[in-house]
Amino acid sequence: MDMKATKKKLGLKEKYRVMTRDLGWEPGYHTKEEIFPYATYEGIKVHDWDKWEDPFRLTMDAYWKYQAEKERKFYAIIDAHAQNNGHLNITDGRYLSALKVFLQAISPGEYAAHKGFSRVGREFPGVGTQVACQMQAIDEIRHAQTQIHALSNYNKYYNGFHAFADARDRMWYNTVARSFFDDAMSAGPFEFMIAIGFSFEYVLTNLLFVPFMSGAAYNGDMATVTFGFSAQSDEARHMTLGLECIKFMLEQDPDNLPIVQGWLDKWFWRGFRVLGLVSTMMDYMLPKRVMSWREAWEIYGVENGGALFKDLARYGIRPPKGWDDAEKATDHMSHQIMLGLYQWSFGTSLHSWIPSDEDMAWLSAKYPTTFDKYYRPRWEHIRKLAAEGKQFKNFGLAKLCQTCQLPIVFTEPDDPTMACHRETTYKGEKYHFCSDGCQHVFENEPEKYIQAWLPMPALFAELEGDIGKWMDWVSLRDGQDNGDYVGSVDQRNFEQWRGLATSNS
Amino acid sequence: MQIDLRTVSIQPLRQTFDHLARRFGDKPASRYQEGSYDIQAAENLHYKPTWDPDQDLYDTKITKIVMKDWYALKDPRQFYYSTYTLARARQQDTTEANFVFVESRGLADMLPPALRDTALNVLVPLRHAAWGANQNNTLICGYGYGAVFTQPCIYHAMDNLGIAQYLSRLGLLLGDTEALDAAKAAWLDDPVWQPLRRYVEDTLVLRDPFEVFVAQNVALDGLLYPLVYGRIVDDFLSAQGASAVAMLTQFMTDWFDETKKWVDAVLKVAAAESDDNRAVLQDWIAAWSARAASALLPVAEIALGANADAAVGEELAGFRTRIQKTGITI
Amino acid sequence: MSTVFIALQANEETRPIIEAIEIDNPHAVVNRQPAMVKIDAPNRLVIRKETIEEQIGRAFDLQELHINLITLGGNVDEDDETLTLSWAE
Amino acid sequence: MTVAATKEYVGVARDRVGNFNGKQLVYASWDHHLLFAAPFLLYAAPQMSFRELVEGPLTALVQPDPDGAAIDWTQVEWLKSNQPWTPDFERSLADNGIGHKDQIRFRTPNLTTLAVAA
Repeated sequence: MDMKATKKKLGLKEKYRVMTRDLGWEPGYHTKEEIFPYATYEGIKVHDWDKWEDPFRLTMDAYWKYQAEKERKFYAIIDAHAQNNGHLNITDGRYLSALKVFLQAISPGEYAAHKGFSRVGREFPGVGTQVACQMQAIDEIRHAQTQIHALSNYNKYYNGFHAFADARDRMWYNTVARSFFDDAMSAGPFEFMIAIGFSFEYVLTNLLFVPFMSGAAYNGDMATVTFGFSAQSDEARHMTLGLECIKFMLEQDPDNLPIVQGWLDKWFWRGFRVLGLVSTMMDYMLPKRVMSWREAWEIYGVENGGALFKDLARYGIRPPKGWDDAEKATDHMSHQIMLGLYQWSFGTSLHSWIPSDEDMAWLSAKYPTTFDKYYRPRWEHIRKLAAEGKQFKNFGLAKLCQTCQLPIVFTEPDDPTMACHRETTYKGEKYHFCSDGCQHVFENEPEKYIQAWLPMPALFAELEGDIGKWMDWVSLRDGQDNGDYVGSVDQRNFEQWRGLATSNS
Repeated sequence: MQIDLRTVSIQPLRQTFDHLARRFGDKPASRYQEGSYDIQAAENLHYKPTWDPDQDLYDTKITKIVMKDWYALKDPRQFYYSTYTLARARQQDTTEANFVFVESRGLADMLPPALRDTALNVLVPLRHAAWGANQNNTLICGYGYGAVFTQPCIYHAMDNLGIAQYLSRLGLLLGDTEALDAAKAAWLDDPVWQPLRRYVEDTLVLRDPFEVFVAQNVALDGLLYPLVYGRIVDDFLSAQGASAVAMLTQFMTDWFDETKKWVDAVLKVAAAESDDNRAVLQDWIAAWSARAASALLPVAEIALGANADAAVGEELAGFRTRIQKTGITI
Repeated sequence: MSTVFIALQANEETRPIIEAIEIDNPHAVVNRQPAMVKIDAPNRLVIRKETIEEQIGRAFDLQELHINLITLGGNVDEDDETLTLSWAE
Repeated sequence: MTVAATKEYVGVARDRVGNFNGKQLVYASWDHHLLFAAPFLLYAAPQMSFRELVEGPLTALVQPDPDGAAIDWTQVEWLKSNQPWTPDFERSLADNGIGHKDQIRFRTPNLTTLAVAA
């Protein structure tokens, strides 16, 4: 028989099928339940794993080739950035605060996603799903590492970066992102996919990476632009995986719809709250701004998210429950969070500041219905206090939300003058929430959320409220890492070094 | 405004991150160190897993191996994502060139049919075993503790997938899709393959990540790779004129030489940690390698016939010598 | 009507790819932002290998798009010749 | 609702009163005074009198607000767990029924300096 004459030319889809999907087999010596023990307890019914559609059909040869090319480009820029004092190219030292949030809160999330996708890359019984998740697992460790490598050079010259590993586990604002990822990882494989693969990747990461990275470009930070866009190129695959996964669940069995809808409601709201930090980075921490949080929300939230939910309507999916509240919060959240960061800045490993007249004019133009009315009077009063030598520090610390763990800085959806007070009692204990969304999440699974490690109560339980001891414990160096940018070591160094670079003296 | 930043000489405030300075002193850290040490959450884990409420989200107690510091299990290759990916991309270039060479010169068609069949019969079913290895390494990465120990496992898992795909390409090149179908049928039903399939399925129900590491990366791979790719492909098939096959499996040979250094380093450090660890490792390796040897015997017989028994025996002796160097005697 | 989009890094490698996308999708709108080009289109956007090859004068594997891709929106369908983004109408 | 899990799933609440060294947490919030970004977190002994809480930490904390010095504590309207409520200043937190992690709110309808710009 002449093999050559009969050899078939396989198309991309068929080639991928034989090279990947066909590797698995029906086990004979153990049951599927023994090999995949976590696949059913969430109640998701899957009848045919072969119906899984692989959106991008990358085999390992192509993966290595294209990813290596991305890596070569990335590290060439990072090396040049370090060798040429690229950190002095940024528009202003204030910008560094955004990077500090990134390294402390977001990079550890990338690592958690890496672990989570490794787990689900083993727990799903279908080969197509497993491989897609494994590729995401290896991509996510890439993101954690490229971010650490890109920001490593900043750490050598500026404060606030040095203790990111300690801050990840102990710093109050970082528990927001930490608890989000812990929540997803403690869930079953299907919920994890909705949490990270769908809600976070598809609905929300564009808001994190795309406008913020354009902002980094505006602010002369090529290191961050490079890791951001380089990471986001993997996200395109990840988002598609998330969307594929949700369609797969919905197509497999009608009983899956209410479970999936419940997860969408939950994870949309959880993700929206985590992104509150990003809204502040965009509106306040970029010295030169590319677009406001509100504008980014219009494009990536309303337009893109809207299109997505319209598309999913054919399966019976409706937009997530918190959608309208999110829309209402969009004009307020960045201001509310920045006001908090400023008054608690003695306890942050990043600097904050009072917006300048120019900043306030921009904020007022971007938020015409809210900034001047609600937030300008507060900032102007804070500025007056500072001018009198009485920098506003709120030593009252803060009530935290049991679910999202943010300080409860948010107001009623329909009354921006009224703080949102929500509480419930479960098994004799009081719990507080920042919103209806977070209260619903708690009430659906109270046994889970009562376990939350809340950093502000812990300060009292473990250290009797001793702020000095607490600073040592989170590796925060008082007078260096924290406080107002104006008068900080970072400001002094940045301006002095930049002076050296631009003059001959 | 263009600033000539190269002309500025400024003193850094510090050389590295606090957690690396605590481990290695305040000196510039390598990218491997920055990207690996202490990057897994360690404290104040928020919720118990719903998939097993008796575990913590990151839990050192799910394995019998006990380490004071899991970050002691250093990868001697110091692979982080970038160095790993660049290394594999280079190997992929070579492999691609080898496949093109074999294909463009029609070397596959020049193989004596008996040898070609032997190559197909031995190698192509192994793509399913490689898939099992992928599953196992993904599990170790997912549930093992500490990035220094676990990140090489996701790289290893992707390598296992790559190997399964190279074996698939080899099957397509030498025997078209029918070869893949025949190999899958053999893997599922041919008595020759059942001991190995059973071995793989037995490892898929293990949940102690370190035992999975031993059963897969130490015991099975430690015998399979030298036996199949060394003895059968590079020696036996090549000697009879089928060196084209060896070109198509060069990746596997090189890969095993590289990765076993990592596997040995992990064993050595874990065994040196305590007598208890050494005893556990010893039991695991003894049990799993004995099973692996008997599972591989019928596979070796496909190519080596009556000589298979001696071949497997020699590989097992070689394996024992290798393991001995890590401080573990079997 | 919903918008699908693809965003690519703004560099020399993507310039001809973007031109090819414009040729194949006259209804698309090209937005140039810092370091990024975002292409929006109502409901559907098709990227063709052949058109890109005509622009760059060499063979092009559609998977090469991954190197400079930033993000996209829409359901993805990829085969050897085309990559299509679409929303259900 | 119960948590979907592979086996019985029971959480341990991290912030039980027993973990607070004999003291407790109390939250306090001044309605419509959002210069203070979130309700205050106070740490107090249950035996502390309500007056001590108000005249001590609470009075100190509200000073940065331009209305802070003008509060007449005898005139404010109080809420506990979002319900109207009247404290007894001389009695302890415990005797006032202020348990661990309870929140009190206070209203000063005449003080509106920073409330909303015209």
